[in-house]
Amino acid sequence: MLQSVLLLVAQTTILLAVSPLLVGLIRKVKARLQLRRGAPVLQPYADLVKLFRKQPVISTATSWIFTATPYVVFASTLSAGLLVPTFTSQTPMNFAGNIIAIVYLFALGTFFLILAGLDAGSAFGGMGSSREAIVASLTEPAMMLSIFAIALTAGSTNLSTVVHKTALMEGIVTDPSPHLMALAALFIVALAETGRMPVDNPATHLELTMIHEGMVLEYSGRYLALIEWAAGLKLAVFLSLIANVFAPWGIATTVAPAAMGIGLLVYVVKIAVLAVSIGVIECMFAKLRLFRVTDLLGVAFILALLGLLFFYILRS
Amino acid sequence: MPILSQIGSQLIDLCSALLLLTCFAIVAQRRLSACVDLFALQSVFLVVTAALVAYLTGNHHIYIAAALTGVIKVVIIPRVLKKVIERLNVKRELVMNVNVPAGLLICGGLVMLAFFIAQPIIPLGNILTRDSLAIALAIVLIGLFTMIARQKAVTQLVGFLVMENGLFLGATAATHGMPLIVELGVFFDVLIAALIAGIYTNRLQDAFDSVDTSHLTVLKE
Amino acid sequence: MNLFLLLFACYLVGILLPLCFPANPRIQNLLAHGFAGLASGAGIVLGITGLLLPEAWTVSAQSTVPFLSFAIRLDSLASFFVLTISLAGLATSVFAMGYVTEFCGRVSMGTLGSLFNGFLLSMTLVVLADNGFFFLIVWELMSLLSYFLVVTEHEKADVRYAGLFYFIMTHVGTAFILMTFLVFFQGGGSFSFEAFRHPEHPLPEGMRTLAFLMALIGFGTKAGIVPLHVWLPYAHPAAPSHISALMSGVMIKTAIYALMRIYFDFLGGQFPWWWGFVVLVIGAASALLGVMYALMEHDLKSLLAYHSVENIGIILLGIGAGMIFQSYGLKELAALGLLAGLYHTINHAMFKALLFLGAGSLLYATHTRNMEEYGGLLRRMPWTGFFFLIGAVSISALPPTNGFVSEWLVFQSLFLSFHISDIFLKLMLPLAAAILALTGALALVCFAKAFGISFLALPRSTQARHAEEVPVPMRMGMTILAVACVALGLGPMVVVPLLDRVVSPFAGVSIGGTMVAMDGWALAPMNVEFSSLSTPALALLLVVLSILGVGFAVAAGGRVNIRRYKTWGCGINLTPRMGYTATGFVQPIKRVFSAVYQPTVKLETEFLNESRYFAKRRHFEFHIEPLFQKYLYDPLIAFFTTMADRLRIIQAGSLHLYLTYIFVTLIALLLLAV
Amino acid sequence: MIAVMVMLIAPTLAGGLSLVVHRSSLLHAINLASMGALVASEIMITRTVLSEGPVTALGQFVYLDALSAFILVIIGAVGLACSFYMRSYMDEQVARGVIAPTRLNLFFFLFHMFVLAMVIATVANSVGVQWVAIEATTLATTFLIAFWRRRESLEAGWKYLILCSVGISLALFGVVLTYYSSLHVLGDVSQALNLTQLLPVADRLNPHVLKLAFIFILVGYGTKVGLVPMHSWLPDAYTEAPAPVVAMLAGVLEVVAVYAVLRMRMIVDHAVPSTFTGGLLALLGFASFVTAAFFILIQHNYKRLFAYSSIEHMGIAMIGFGVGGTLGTFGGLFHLLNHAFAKSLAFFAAGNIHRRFHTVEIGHVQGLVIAQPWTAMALMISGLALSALPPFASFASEMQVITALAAQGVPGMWLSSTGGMMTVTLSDQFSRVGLAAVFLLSAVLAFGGLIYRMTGMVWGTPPEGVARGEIWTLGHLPIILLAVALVGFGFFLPPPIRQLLEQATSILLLD
Repeated sequence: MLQSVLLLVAQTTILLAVSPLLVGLIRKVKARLQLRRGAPVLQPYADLVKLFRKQPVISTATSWIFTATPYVVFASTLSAGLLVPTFTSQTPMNFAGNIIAIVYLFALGTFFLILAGLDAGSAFGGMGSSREAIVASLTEPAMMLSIFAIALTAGSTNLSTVVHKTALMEGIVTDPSPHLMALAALFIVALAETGRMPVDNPATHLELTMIHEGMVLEYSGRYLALIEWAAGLKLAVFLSLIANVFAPWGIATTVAPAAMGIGLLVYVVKIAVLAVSIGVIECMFAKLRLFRVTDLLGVAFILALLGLLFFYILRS
Repeated sequence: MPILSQIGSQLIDLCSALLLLTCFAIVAQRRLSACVDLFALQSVFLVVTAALVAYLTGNHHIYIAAALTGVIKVVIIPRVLKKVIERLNVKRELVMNVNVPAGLLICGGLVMLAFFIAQPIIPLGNILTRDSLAIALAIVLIGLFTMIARQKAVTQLVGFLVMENGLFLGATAATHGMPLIVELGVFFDVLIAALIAGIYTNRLQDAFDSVDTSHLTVLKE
Repeated sequence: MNLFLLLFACYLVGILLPLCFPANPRIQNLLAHGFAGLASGAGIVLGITGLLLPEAWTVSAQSTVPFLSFAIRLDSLASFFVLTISLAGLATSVFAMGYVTEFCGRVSMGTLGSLFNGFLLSMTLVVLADNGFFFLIVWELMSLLSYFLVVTEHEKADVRYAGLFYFIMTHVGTAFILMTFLVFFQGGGSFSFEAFRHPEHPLPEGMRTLAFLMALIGFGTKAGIVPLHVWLPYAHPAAPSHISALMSGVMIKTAIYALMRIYFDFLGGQFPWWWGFVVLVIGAASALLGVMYALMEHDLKSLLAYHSVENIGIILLGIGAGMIFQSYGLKELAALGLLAGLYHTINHAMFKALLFLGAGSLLYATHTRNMEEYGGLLRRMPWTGFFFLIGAVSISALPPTNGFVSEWLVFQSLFLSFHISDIFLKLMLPLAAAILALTGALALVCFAKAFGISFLALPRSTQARHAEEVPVPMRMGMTILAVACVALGLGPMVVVPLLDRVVSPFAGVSIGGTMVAMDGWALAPMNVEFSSLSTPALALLLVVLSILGVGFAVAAGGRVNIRRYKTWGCGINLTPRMGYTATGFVQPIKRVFSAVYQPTVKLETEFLNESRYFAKRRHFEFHIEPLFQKYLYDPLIAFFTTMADRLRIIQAGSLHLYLTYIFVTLIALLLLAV
Repeated sequence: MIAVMVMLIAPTLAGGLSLVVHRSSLLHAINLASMGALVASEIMITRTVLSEGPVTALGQFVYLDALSAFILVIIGAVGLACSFYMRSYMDEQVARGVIAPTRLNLFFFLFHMFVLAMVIATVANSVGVQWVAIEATTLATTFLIAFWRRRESLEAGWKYLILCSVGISLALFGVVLTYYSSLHVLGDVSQALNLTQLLPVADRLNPHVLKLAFIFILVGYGTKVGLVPMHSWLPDAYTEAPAPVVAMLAGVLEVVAVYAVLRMRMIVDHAVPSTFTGGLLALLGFASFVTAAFFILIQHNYKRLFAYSSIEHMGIAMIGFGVGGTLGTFGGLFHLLNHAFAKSLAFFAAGNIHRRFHTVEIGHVQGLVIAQPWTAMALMISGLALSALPPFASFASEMQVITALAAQGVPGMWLSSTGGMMTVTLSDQFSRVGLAAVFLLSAVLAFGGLIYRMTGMVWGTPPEGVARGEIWTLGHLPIILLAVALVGFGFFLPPPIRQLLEQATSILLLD
């Protein structure tokens, strides 16, 4: 009992700590690739602290939904994070929900964000919400199928179980092709869900292009801080999901301190690498038009489906 | 008395044949009053037939039937119809749904049909009246056909009465007369029907100023 | 027994008594809905006891009319549905006490009240009936009474149209149901369900298939499966809102009950795999198309009605999966699928009723159903808003509410398809899962729209500006359902064993024990290995972590008080016209799925005389093509009417023609006979 | 047998009186009295028949069994309802000057003659007398149909007279043939048309003749019943006649004609396998049902609508008799009863509507529920009952018919031709279900048409210049009673009626 509580606390802290770092890292990479010096990697932490201290300004048009949303988003994203194994496969909250639960926890956050975007009654918020709506709804099928492809290989939909088994090389098919396709699909989904290029540009406030930023345009102070942090968390969760599901090597499969240490180290490295790759991608691609995003997500869906097909064909 | 019955059946067949012939005549006839006359003539033949049957079989109540026929169909109804015709001053029927030659052909066909239909049951009849059932059927069919072929109310009425004659022929000749009460009822009904129809034709004349029943097409889908 | 009598008596009194006080609407209102409340209370108890009974409780009385016997059978399936009906019934009757006052003067309270009671009673009897003849009677009574309730406001032409459309469609459905029963009659020569269950001489395969299809069409019409759903979005909104709640929440479920009864009880769960597949496909189609059409609706109640189509689809996904597993002899999985379907059945009954009551409250407060005329209502009607939000969260299947649990279970049963040997189905079921995912996401969007546009931002009309919170009874009614939603969401470990009692007789295996894992904390469909879910834990997590968020805010020690200022509108003062409308909100979706909608947009611009570059006014309208009406129903109707028109010539009015008919008939028959 | 005497004398007496009396209230009183006497005597007869079985009276002239008793019950019930309804109806017509007060005498005289003829047709022992009586009904009603003396009513009356007379005379030929066949078997010629004489020896009669006889009878009386394709007079007549008369025509006269056909069938079935008659009945039944369903779909005149629905329901009943068996026959008889009630209800409602709206166009009638609540209820109930919806009794009877159809199919009818025997079997499992499907399709079509028009009339707001609200008259009493009966019989058949139906069924099944 105590052990799982400790693990829980540990995981929470790690996620909270790591997420701003990832954001900073990506920004740095992009700056470098664009031959700028860019802000220091730790800048996001500073931003958060600052935002927390600032006095929030709330629109007179809004209702309690607007002020409640940041907490809901923060909580839902973080609890999604607690269902994903990070540095150990012994995730204490494993029983609380499988990967479908994670998807729907994210959906909970999205739902309230959309409401908040509408609440202020400005055109920007509405625009952001409506765009977020279409993107979110189109990512889900691809997400489900890719997840299912993974679940099949490990015979489970509980992430920790999947990761654990994969790490111990239990019941894994030898051929990687289904895995790879699912990985590709899930990666695209991750980009879309976390509002990254080529789906959304987190760095812009140009009303024609912004999606996520549009929704949260009216936020300030601690509310904005929470939302920013939640965004970071979401990124972290997705990265850890990808990292641990497809490359679970080195993750701590026991609760031995040593294993833990190694697991932590490996974990940080893994997600850092992924973050860098995202940074690179963001520089390589231009943002797609909203109605081109559907094509991208369609590709993701087809990839996942192919993964499934391959799995069965190779099995039988 | 074989010879007698021989002659009797011959006579009855003859009368029946004459009845049939008058039918053809009615179909061929365009003048209304002539149609009525022909009908009266037919009724006369009918009376003779009935009387013959009554005499030969000795069912005396057929005499009554014959007498009634004489009174009603030879005297009363033709009078009524004549009156109607005079009042309506329509002399002859110009347009027919089926022209005369075709009509005659069809009637011929109907007679054959009647014989064909009645043929399996004729043997049941007694020697006296072999074919009269078939003839009766033929007359009924021809009467119905007349009603279809003609347009004037009066001629339709005549057609109807011809049907009745056919029925009566069947009833008397083939079955030696129905129970008396039935006979009486039938006569009563025929009389009433004819009278009512007469009244109707007058009303139609008033309402539509014509007795051409092909004008009665207000009520339809 | 006594419970049933009590229920029956209460409803009966509720039907008759209000008619005795024609003068006094208030008394009528109280009597009718009071007794309805009592009766449904009894119904709840009856349902629960029925679920716990070891075996079915039956009672029957023979009528002097041949075939007809008033046979009642309370087995676990029936009790489950009685429970569902009565729960919704209780809430709606409480709600109605306040709501019907809106109709005071326009409609006779007595009639409305007794029809309401009769409707509830007939629904209860439908699930209890144990004789085909009796079933048909109460089934048609249900349709008839609901029809009369739909046309309550018959002065409006569209209401009349909706009612007529509904009535005819449901009667067509009944015809198919009758066919089904006639097929079963072949087996036993009797209409008693017992004879249907154990026919003297079993039906041949062809007959069984016929029964399957007929039942699917017949009950599908009532359930509103695609493409038989067309009446539903007309009829449900047209009725008074508490009736819509019952129709959408409960009445369409009686069809689900009947399907379960026929496929698993009468046909003994013995069928080829393609039956289940057909059900699955229909379910998927209904779910997706239902939500898609819902997205384009801006009439709140029609939107909800379309969502009923969607949710019926989800239920059928569960049941269809169950049927497929059944035909492959995978008992546990079959049980899981059915269980998921049933769980979603009661959940949908709860949140859909809640949402309709919410819509009713909005109607009550603003006298309009058009979402574009709402806005900013959350601050004027906080309670209604809160309840509606709960309903919206539940129907969008967001954790930790009840909608999430049942949809999660459906997902599980679809994902477990890899146990099936046939590769085609191995692929099809996950595809269905993907469609379900898309459906869920779109439903989320739709309710984000429904809630956001109606309750948030600025009021877009004077009615919305002056709306007021609804009276207490209405709020109480919604409270009941809201509580039910949350409870069903947090307590699946209690609900699942009860549902297991319903499905185990059909699936032939009990999975209630294995499904509750982690000593009652978590739900584990097959084994904890494969998947597990614990909504209480998730709820706890959410609460704790949001407190954590607050903690951070406090710990950072910024200034606590908030500065209120108007929204940034690029320097112009914010007006309602700047906010997003429902139409605008779904525009991207409309464009992405234009293949389905085939939208036609009309934009007229009236320019200023001075310059061609400034518009004086713009008129924008768009509507989407109702595919099924256009390509399925209209041709059918046209066919029959033209045929009828052709037949007119028979009755041309000519006496000679008529005589010819007789003549020809006579001769034809004579020739036949000789 | 006093009751029989009463039954025959009451209408005669009333008819005679109504020619001499001149106060309308007195006329109505006589009418009610005679109808009351009729009903009372019928109840007595029913009881004796139920207890003692078939009885003959007045020296072989009257023959009463459960079947005829059942028909009498229908005549009595509908007749009584009509005479209640007439009170307000006819008086209003007189008050509005549609008809001269003096013509009331004629009206009532004809009405009583009509009733008398139907009673005789029902109780007559001799097939011949029955024929005479049925012809008499035609003669009595033809003026009632043309009573308003408009052009249309004249046309309708003429068509009715001609078509029915032709049909009837064909029936007479059938009777003649029967007699012809019986001659050789029966000695006593004067009794040779009596059922009491024919039935015992019927199995020795010549089948050929009987077949021909039955066809003539079917076509003949079928015209009276209004079976397609001999139905053509029916819509016109029903549209033009006064409401109470139509109620009688639709409710009772059709039933009596059906009864005549059934009587004949009983004789024929002894000699010929019942599949022959059954096949013919089912054939005409289906023809009527389907055709009527389509015509109902396109009606815009509510009286014609009901007329076609009459054809439809006679078709259903015929299918029931044609399919035969306990189930089908019982259902058919029961359906006759329900239809009589529902249809008279419908025409009462139609009469009220016409008095208020002065139009038969469905399109011009709206908001009935506001203008005439009671009539609206009557219309709705009759409409629902006519489309055989639960909880109305017609649902039960139609269920029995269709169940019989699905369970037995139409027994393979022998189509004997000179080319030898050829059979069409419509009794294997799938074609049975197929037939049931056809049945249901037509039923749904009819329902659609009926309900579409009904609801169009009942709901909405009445047009300008139409008075709102309805005052209670004596005419509402039968409406209520019939409605109650329709609903009640759907759940619970009073034991006497059930026994009557069962015995009648067994009589028709010749066991």
